[in-house]
This record gives sequence, structure tokens and C-alpha cells, in this order.
Amino acid sequence: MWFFVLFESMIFTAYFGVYLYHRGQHETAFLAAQSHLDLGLGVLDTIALLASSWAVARSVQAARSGRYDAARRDALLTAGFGGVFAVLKVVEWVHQVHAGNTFTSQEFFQFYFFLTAIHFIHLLIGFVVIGVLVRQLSGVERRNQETVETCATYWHTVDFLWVLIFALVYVVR
Amino acid sequence: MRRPTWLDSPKRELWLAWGATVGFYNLYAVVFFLITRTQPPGQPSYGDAGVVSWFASHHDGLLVGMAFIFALGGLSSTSLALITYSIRRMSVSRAYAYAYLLVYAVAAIPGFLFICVAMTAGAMRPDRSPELQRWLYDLGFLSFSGTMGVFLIGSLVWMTAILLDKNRVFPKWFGYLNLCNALTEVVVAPAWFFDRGAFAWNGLVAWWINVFVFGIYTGVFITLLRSMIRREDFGTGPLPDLPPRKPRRSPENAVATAAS
Amino acid sequence: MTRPTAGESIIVTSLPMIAVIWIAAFFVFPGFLPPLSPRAPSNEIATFYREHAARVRYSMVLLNWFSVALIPLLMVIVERMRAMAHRTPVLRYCTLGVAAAAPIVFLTATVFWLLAAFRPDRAPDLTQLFNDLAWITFTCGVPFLVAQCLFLAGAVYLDQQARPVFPRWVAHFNLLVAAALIPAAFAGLTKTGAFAWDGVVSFWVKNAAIAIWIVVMAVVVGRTKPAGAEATA
Amino acid sequence: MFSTLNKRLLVVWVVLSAITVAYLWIDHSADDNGAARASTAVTLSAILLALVKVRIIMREFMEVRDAPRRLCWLTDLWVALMAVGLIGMYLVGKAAA
Repeated sequence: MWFFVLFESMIFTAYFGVYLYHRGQHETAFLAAQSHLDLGLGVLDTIALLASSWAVARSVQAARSGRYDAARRDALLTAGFGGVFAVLKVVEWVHQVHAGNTFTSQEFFQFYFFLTAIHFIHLLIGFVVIGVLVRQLSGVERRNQETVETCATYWHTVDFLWVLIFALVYVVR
Repeated sequence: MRRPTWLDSPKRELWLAWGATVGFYNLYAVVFFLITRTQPPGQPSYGDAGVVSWFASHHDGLLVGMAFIFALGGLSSTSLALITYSIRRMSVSRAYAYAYLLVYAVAAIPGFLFICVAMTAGAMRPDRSPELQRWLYDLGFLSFSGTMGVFLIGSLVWMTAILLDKNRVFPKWFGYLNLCNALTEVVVAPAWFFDRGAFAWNGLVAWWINVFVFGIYTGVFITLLRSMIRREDFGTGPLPDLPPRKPRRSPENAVATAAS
Repeated sequence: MTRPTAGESIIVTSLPMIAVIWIAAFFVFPGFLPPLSPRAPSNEIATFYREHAARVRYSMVLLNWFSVALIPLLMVIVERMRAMAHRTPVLRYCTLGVAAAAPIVFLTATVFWLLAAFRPDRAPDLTQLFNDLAWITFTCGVPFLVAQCLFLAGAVYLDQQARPVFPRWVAHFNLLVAAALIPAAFAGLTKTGAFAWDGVVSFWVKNAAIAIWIVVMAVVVGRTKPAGAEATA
Repeated sequence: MFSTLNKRLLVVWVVLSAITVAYLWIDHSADDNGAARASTAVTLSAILLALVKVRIIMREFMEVRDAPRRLCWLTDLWVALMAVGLIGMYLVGKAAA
């Protein structure tokens, strides 16, 4: 799993690098387009996803100490916070599209939609992973700490990739 | 004439298929990167005149290179046969093996057939109206780059099989590499929206990063298939580790029963 | 290891009927006798489709319907490969991997021909484009057939047992057919001579090789005993 | 034991959220009377803060803290490489503009 974490963050670093490079070339255009984004919403997104990460970390520790019911509760909580993030994201997309900022409208929004969408795909896979986690924790014979930790590691990856996207897309000047 | 010993090895079919796989990917790379120079791709932003001069400067290479693919492209089937075999060797349902085989059997059509036809048609008649030449140019590159769904689903099928497998056919990290590959395949789709920039069909994101990952992926799976063949014991349980440096050949069951 | 072989004879014996349809369509299509020249200017091509639109449509619809008719025979061959003395099913998977692709190539060619004849009064350049695409797909589109012959030849060579499923000459024959098909892949390189798409090699040799392959393989499959009949395993 | 670990996770989350909220302040202070302005300082600090967060997530949430030394070392190397890559591309892009 750590192979995935490192390889995937390498690919994302490449995407980010391309984005920052293009940004450096057309700073004013990017800034003007960026001002359409709501930083507050981004902060809320980030905190929701950080909370989901926190919940899944709790779940791992609970599972380790044999408290599987608590672990399952925390896993469901993870999915819940992830759901909040997903809803906020979709709301933001709809808002931007209504404001006329689409994938093809400006260079900044190409990258905005690309990065958020590819991250969203990771998030959707993450829900499948949390499903696996909950299933693991539910069946007595299926409980395997290694799988639990692998699932959590995937979810944390989704989280820290978002932390980077948030800083790069919403905050960077 | 003495028969080469490998011909009596029970693994001869596997080695033949593996050799053909290596041959095919080398041919593919040489044709697309060196002979036709269609990789890295031409500019999507070319106007009519640009496309005509692109065809003019690539004329001979296109015709010769695509002809080689027309002649030998069918050998691509050997790699998917081996991968299908690898999934069959795992402790998962054969549905995964057959799903992989069929998904990738479809892949040959967008994977090289359309670009070969379109580029040959363009190069054959350079005096065709520039507007139509441009259409052929778009057909070639977009069918080649813009149809990644088969590779997405195919990689996910293989990934799932590897992660569920208990026979240690492939290391788990390779399962995750399949996921990385699948996720970089989908980012080519923006090529349908842009004719310049990072997301166009020759862009940094849609082409360079994707080809970089695909190159690593291909190299890795060819190497891993090799070690799978070396480890194969024709059983149904976990695959043993690699044999010691100098493996002793086992002539028994060389011409054994047909595999079911 | 005995698998049911019921119905295989229907597939094999239905082939002559399919062959009749193919041959009929081949003669109805006005562009095969003689094959349309790649040197013809676009006006000539446009005139051809204007004058022969009906025959192009009837013949190509027929070929479009029956382009996949060979797959059942291929699957019988794949079933026979089961009984070969192979340790692994890899060669069968190889054959399965190309079995569907070859008919799809042919199907694509018929679609281009039909498109060319659908609106014969369009600009001649466009009709010529469809005509080119059809001929290139039809003539050069041999990769899967070549691979199929190579896989089959390899399978027969490796089938080392007292009573092989197919006689050894079948392997030589398949290699020969593959060799006859390969030059057609290079038809894009020239518009004149034997290698052009209307030339002796790219048109006559290639299509004759395909026809002979079908006939010979049908006879071979029909005459060799099915896998279930002998206890090889 | 269990509750102290849980407390630690909560503290980590609070710290991460606080850094996130700090972005609001950075953003606000960089504004030129409400108009957005390009700023290398903001860009660099945003990237570095994000990487600090990534490292905290790896260390605490992903439990690299208790992992074999090699993984600690590798993840730190990765964070450093990301920093070099991102800041490098940003500066190259600016220089090439």
C-alpha cells in the first residue's frame, strides 16, 4: 500500500508542478479566475476531510485494541465526513458552472476542475475502501488488522492529496 | 539437428508467448516513437496547412511504420493471453480472467487499428483536400489517445484479482500500480476538449505523465510475468518463490496431459 | 476431459452455405472485379459509386451481416486446441484474443463502403475518402489473421503426442498463409504494381489465401476426430 | 492507554484544522484593499504549510511515527521532494513568463 501512496503522490506532484508552471506564466489571469472561488468553502471542505481522516485513525486504534464496535462506528463516521466533503464539492461545482466557470472556460478552471475531479474519483474509490473496512470489522472471521490499516492508509492518502490541492488551488497567489 | 531443450520444457508455450510479448512491445515502441514519429504526437492546434505539412514530413515513416503494425499487431494478443493465464492461476474466480481477456481483445481496435488506417489514408494521398487531411489527423490521434476506458476497466479487473489473490502470483504493490495506471489513463479524456495546453492530446498531463506511467507499468508487468513463468509449478496452491540461480530442468510432464 | 462436441458438425457443415453468400457478395460488389484502382481520381470514384450505388449496398449489407460468420468455426478450432498436448491454455487465449478482432476489421471496412454509397451525390473528395478508408481497412487489416495463423501453427507444432489433433502439415500450411497475408499490410506504400491494393499480391494472393484457409481448415476440422472421441487425458 | 492515544489524535486534528483556518488569515493579509494580488511569499508559505500538514498526517494519522525507520526516512524524503518539485516548478514558470 505504501507503494501506492508514494507512487500516487509522485504522479500528483507532477500534476501540481504542471499547474504551478502554467500559473507562473499567466499569473494575473489565474488570480482573476481564482477570485471566483470561495476560500471559506474550501476551508470547510478541508476540515471535513481532516475530520474523516481523524475518524478512520481512531477506527484503526479501536480495532487494534479489539473494540470492533467502536471501530465500526468510527469507520461509518469516516464515510459520513467524506460524504459531507463530497456534497460540498458538488455544491461548489454546480455553483461554479452556474457562474459560467466551466472546464473549458479559462485555464485556471481547467486545472481546478481537473484536480478536483481526479481527486473526487479517488474519494469515490475511498468509499468502496471504507465499505471493505466496515465489512472487515463486521464479520468476526474476517477481521484482519493489516487490511484495516491498508484501508485507512488509502483514506489518509485521499486526505493529504486534498490538503495539497486546497493549498495550491485556493490559497496560492 | 538437436532439439533445443526449452522445447521440451512444460513452460514452452508460456515462454513463447512471453517472447512474443517482448517482441510486440519493442516493435510498438520503435514504430510509434522512431519510424512513424507519431509519439510524441503532432500538435492538435495545427490548422489545415500545418496538418498537410505534418503529413508531408512524416510521409515515409507513417506508411512503413503502420505497415509493420498492420502485419504484426495481432501479436499484442500474446500479452493478454499471459495476463489472462496469470489471473487464472490466482485464487479468484475465472470470471476475472475471461473479463480481462475480452476487455483487452476489444482494446486492439482503438489501441492501434484506427490510427493505422487513418494515418495510412492521410499519407497515401497527400494531395487530398487539407480539410479532410485534418479530419484524418484528428481521427488518428483522438482514437488512439482518447479511448482509454478499456485500459481503465482492464487495469481495475487485474488489480482486483491481484489484491484478492492468495496464491502470491504477483506482489501486492503491483496491484496498486494497476490502480495508478488506471487513474492516469482516465486523465487523457480532456484531450477531447482542448487543442492546446496541458490537457490537449500532446499536453504535459494528457500525454507525458500518462506515457511515463504507462511505460513504467508495461516494463514492470513484463518483468513480473517473466518471474511468474519461472515460478510456475502448475499446481493450484501458492506459487513458490523463485528457484535458485541454476534451476534444474525437470523433463517429466513435458508432454503431459492437456490443461483443462 | 471429455467435453460435449454436439453441434460442432452443424457449424462445420453450414460453412459451404456461408461461403456461397460470401462468394455471391464478392461478385455482386462491382469494385472487386477488377478491384478499384487506388490511382483513380476522385471524380471517377464518385461516378463509380453514383452508378453502382445499389450493387455496392446489397453486396456490402450481405458482407456486413456475415462478417462475423467465421467466429463459430474459429471457436471449434479453439475447442480442438484443448485436446492438444499443451501444458497451458495460453495459445488458446492468444487465439481467443484475436478471434473477434479480425471480423470487426472487416465489418469496419464494409461500413466505410456503405457510407461511400449512401450519399453518392456528395462532394467527390469525401466519397474518395470513404473509399480509401474502406480499401485500406480491408487490404491492410490483416494483423489478427496473421497472428491467428501463427498461433495455430505454433499450437500444432507443439502438439507432440502419438496421435496429434491436427496433422503436422496444418502448421506448415498456416505459416504459408501467414506469409501470403503479410505483404498486403504494406499496400499503403504504393499505388501501382503487385503490392498496391488492386495488385496481384495485395488483392488476389491475400484474398485467395483467406479463402483457401477457410476451406482447408473447415475440411481439417471436419475430418479430425473431436477431442471427446479419444482418451488423450 | 487507549484514551491517551485517542486524545493525541484529537489534538492532531485540532492542529491540522487550525493550520487550515490560518490560511484564511494569510489570504486576508495578502489582499490589497480586497483585491487579489500575486505574492510569492503567500505561495511559498501556502505550499510549505500544506507540506507540513501532509507530514503531520503521515506521521500521526498514518502512524509512520511507529513504523520502521526506513519508512520514516522515505516519507520525509518524499515530502522534501514534493517541496522541491512544487516550488521549483512555480519558480521556473515565473521565470519563463
